[in-house]
Amino acid sequence: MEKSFFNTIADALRNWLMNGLGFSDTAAQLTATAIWTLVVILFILMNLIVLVWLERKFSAFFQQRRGPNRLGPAGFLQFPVDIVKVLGKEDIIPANADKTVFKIASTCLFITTILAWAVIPLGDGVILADLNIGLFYFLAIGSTATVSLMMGGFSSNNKYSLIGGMRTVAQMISYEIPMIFSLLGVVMMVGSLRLSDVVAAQQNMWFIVPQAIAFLVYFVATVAETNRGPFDLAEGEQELVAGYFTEYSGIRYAIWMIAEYGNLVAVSTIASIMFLGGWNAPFGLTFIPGFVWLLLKIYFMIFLFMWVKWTYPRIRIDHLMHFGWKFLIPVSLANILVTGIGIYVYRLIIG
Amino acid sequence: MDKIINREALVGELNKKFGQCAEIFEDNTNQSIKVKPDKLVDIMLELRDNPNYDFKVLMNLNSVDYPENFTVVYHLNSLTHLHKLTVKVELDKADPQVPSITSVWKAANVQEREAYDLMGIVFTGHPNLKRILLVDEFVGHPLRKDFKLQA
Amino acid sequence: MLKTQELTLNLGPHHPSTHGVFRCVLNLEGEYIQKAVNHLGYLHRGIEKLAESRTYTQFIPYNGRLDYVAGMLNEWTYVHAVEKLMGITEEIPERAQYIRVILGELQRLASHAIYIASMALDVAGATAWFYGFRDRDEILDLLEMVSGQRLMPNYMRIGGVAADLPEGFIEKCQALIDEFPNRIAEQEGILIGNEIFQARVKNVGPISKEMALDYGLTGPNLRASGVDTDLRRDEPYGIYDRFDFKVPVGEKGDTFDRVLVRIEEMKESVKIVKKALRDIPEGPVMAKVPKVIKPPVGEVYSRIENAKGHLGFHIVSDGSTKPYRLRIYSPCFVNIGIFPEMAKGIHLMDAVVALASLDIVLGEIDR
Amino acid sequence: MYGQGLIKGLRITLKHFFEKKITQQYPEERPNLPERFKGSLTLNVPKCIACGLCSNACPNHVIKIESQKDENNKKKLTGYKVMLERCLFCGFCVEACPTKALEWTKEFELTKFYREDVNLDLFKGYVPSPDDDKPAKPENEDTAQAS
Repeated sequence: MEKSFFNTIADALRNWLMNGLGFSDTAAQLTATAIWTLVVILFILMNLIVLVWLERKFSAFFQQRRGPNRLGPAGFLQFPVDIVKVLGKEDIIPANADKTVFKIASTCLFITTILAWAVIPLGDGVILADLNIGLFYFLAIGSTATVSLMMGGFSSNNKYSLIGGMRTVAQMISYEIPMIFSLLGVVMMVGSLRLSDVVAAQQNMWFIVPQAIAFLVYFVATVAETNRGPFDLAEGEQELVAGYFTEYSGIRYAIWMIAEYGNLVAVSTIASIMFLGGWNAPFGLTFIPGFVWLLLKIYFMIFLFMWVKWTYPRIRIDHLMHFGWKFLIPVSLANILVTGIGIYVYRLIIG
Repeated sequence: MDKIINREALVGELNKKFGQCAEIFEDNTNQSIKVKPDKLVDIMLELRDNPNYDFKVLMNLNSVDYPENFTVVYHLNSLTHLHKLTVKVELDKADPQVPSITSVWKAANVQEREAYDLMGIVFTGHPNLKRILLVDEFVGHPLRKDFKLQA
Repeated sequence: MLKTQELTLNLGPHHPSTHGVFRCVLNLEGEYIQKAVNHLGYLHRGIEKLAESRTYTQFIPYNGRLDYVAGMLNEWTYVHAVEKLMGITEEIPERAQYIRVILGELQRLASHAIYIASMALDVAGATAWFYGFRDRDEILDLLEMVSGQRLMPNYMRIGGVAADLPEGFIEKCQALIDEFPNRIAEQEGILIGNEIFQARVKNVGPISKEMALDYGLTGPNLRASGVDTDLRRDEPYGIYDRFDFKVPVGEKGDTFDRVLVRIEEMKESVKIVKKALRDIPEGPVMAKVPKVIKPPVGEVYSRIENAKGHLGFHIVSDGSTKPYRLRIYSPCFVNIGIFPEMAKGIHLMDAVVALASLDIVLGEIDR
Repeated sequence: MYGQGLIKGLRITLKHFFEKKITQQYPEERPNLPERFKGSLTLNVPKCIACGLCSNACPNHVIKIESQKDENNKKKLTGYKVMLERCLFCGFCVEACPTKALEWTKEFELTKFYREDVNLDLFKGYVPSPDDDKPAKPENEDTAQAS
């Protein structure tokens, strides 16, 4: 039903481009893709507005405060106004900084975020490119984010930024591995890397039930991947002021934030798709469209992220490394082993 | 109230050990002795390590600009006997020099630097005798009475 | 040719976790500190010199500017020193003594609440920070009710206190004190019991007993290193001999012990305030002291157990209305002297925690 | 068990998440200030006998009093300035006042755009002439109002 709805729009668009405007087949495809990309960027930006507001509101609520409440209903318009403020700020580039790298670093991170969004479905068939290696693509693109953070840290000509950048690299490379391993269990059960297949396989049971440990490992690893508390060592404001983006100001700083929140939404979406049943409605509540269910699940994940961030103190870098390499990776490997045995036994019984 | 240490006995023993270096200093607190600067470190070590005195804590290190001399005042405290002692060293107005007691108590390190900074007393043998509160280029020592205050 | 070199990092004076304008130059090998050098004095106001041109009474408000999170205790220290110099410690009215104990212990609670809160913030636990400041703010409301100011109360006077407790104070204070154990329990739940926090603070910056005495640490920092000393018990000033309280002592002297000692001390303070509120008598709050304070010629060194350690005043009087020399022995100033020793060889993240655990207040360090 | 503390922390924050919030909505909701609050200063001019005790009590000498002798050889106030920018808000002046003419107000929003505006001119400009036997009247009604 929904698939047809979105597909109808896409088909109508393509038809209109080809027949109405006389585009060739390739041109029409390209234009439709471009429009989709814009929609994705718009989606990220819309999410960002909600997320920044939510982050501030939630942190305030956890701390018995009220949070922003001046502009718009419950302070909802605070962030758009802040964006306008940020646009008006001076773009400061430190002396002796590596200017080119400094300038493009934040944009690079933003690009990787958008690229990762290409394979993330937002509903049945609501996807830019339903690749058969969708998950693989997402993880591969996600790991390149490290480079842009390093670029920001190195080019700023600031010792705090440098240490922050180094920490990021160490942390993100370490936590990439348990994150991938935790997703492998699901992939093994489904037998496909295509995200729509994963969702389809969860019609009857969400994978959080058989893969609860994998979900926990994934959750912890993504907290580290997105540089959020208690693993926000890269920013480490208590000792590193702001880590790799200490020297950024104005719109470049805003782009860092946009990309970070875009990443947060992306990993939450992946979590919802891989473990929480994607757009499948629970308890047979199918009258609510799948798109809404997915959004609810994403925001549930985001609430979890924020809840954890605003409760725990920051972990120390060596503990972080020990935790990643000595605990999360063995656990996720064991999970893969158990899953494999489980699948083997299941097949043996079913025949 | 503070426990008062038997100063006569203390001074007698110090004098016996280090040769005429300490005397009772009469003031309203009844717990002060006056020592000669050149034997200061030895006396402090004795006061710290002799179990009869056991002054493990340097409570305070002060310097006072009296009209006739500079006086460095050491307030000592014993955690076991709970008695106190004030050791005073009187220094020459023109050239205030006193041996540093950082080797006895490390707590004296910052306090001696402060006394040097604000009162201009030179602690010989101090490992790092630099200004601590004021800027290095500051001229004069503000806590001296001849320091001119500017509004 | 590849080579490595030490990284010199300027921590401060404008840095989020130096608790003010404290500057520390760190030599880093990777992220491990090889050498730390303290630089103080960014907040130096010359309060000791100012005292020489103020009368004994006029100097009272400046005490709040020393340790600005424990103003009431600072004022108490000063007026106690002057009273000792004048020999009128026995003449302070009962009610004033009780008021001093109540407000002093409330201020200690507020100061320790800030300690726990800023400790939380230095390990990035922003929520526990807010809870700590919320608790502290409620205490400050009480102090404001009594003295009219939150931080610089100027309430203690030589010979008593400025005014009697306002109407309704006892009830409000009672309500807060009854509630306070829950607040401490909340901090214990969100911060102290948290495994991440424990991993952050355990075995960080340990100070042995000998080292603590050598470096002249005082107060909770010294007790955390295992030295059983508390001026309130050992040399009771005011009416502390009437109160029965435990003195918490740590074992290892690491950062976790320093936090725990303060948490336990808060619990004891709550007990003391409770008893004081029960026993407080009616009566005058000011002894009969001359309008112009003229202590006899002489000197006094008096110290009391401040929230940060032993705050001492060495006052030299020449018989005039103004002190001849007034020396403030500031616990923070001496405690910070141990930081370079603590920081040697530890991680940058730990150094921040170790610094926070010393409970420094720059207003008192730089005076 | 390892992890208990983590769960307890989550429980505490979640409890506060749904609790009533305690922030004061400042500009709309005025703080409930106690009686003894030390805000700005106010001078009840008719009560003031220009004795100068407040000026003497001040540690920072922020109070400047000008007075003239009238025909009965009594001091009369002709000017009262408080350099609030140097004020410690200690309250010794209010305590020293023998006639309770000087008092605290609960006004605490003392920030001004220009530095000079911070200082208070509690009484100025009224120079009594010899044939003027009426009691001194405040010229600046709003700042010198008796509370």
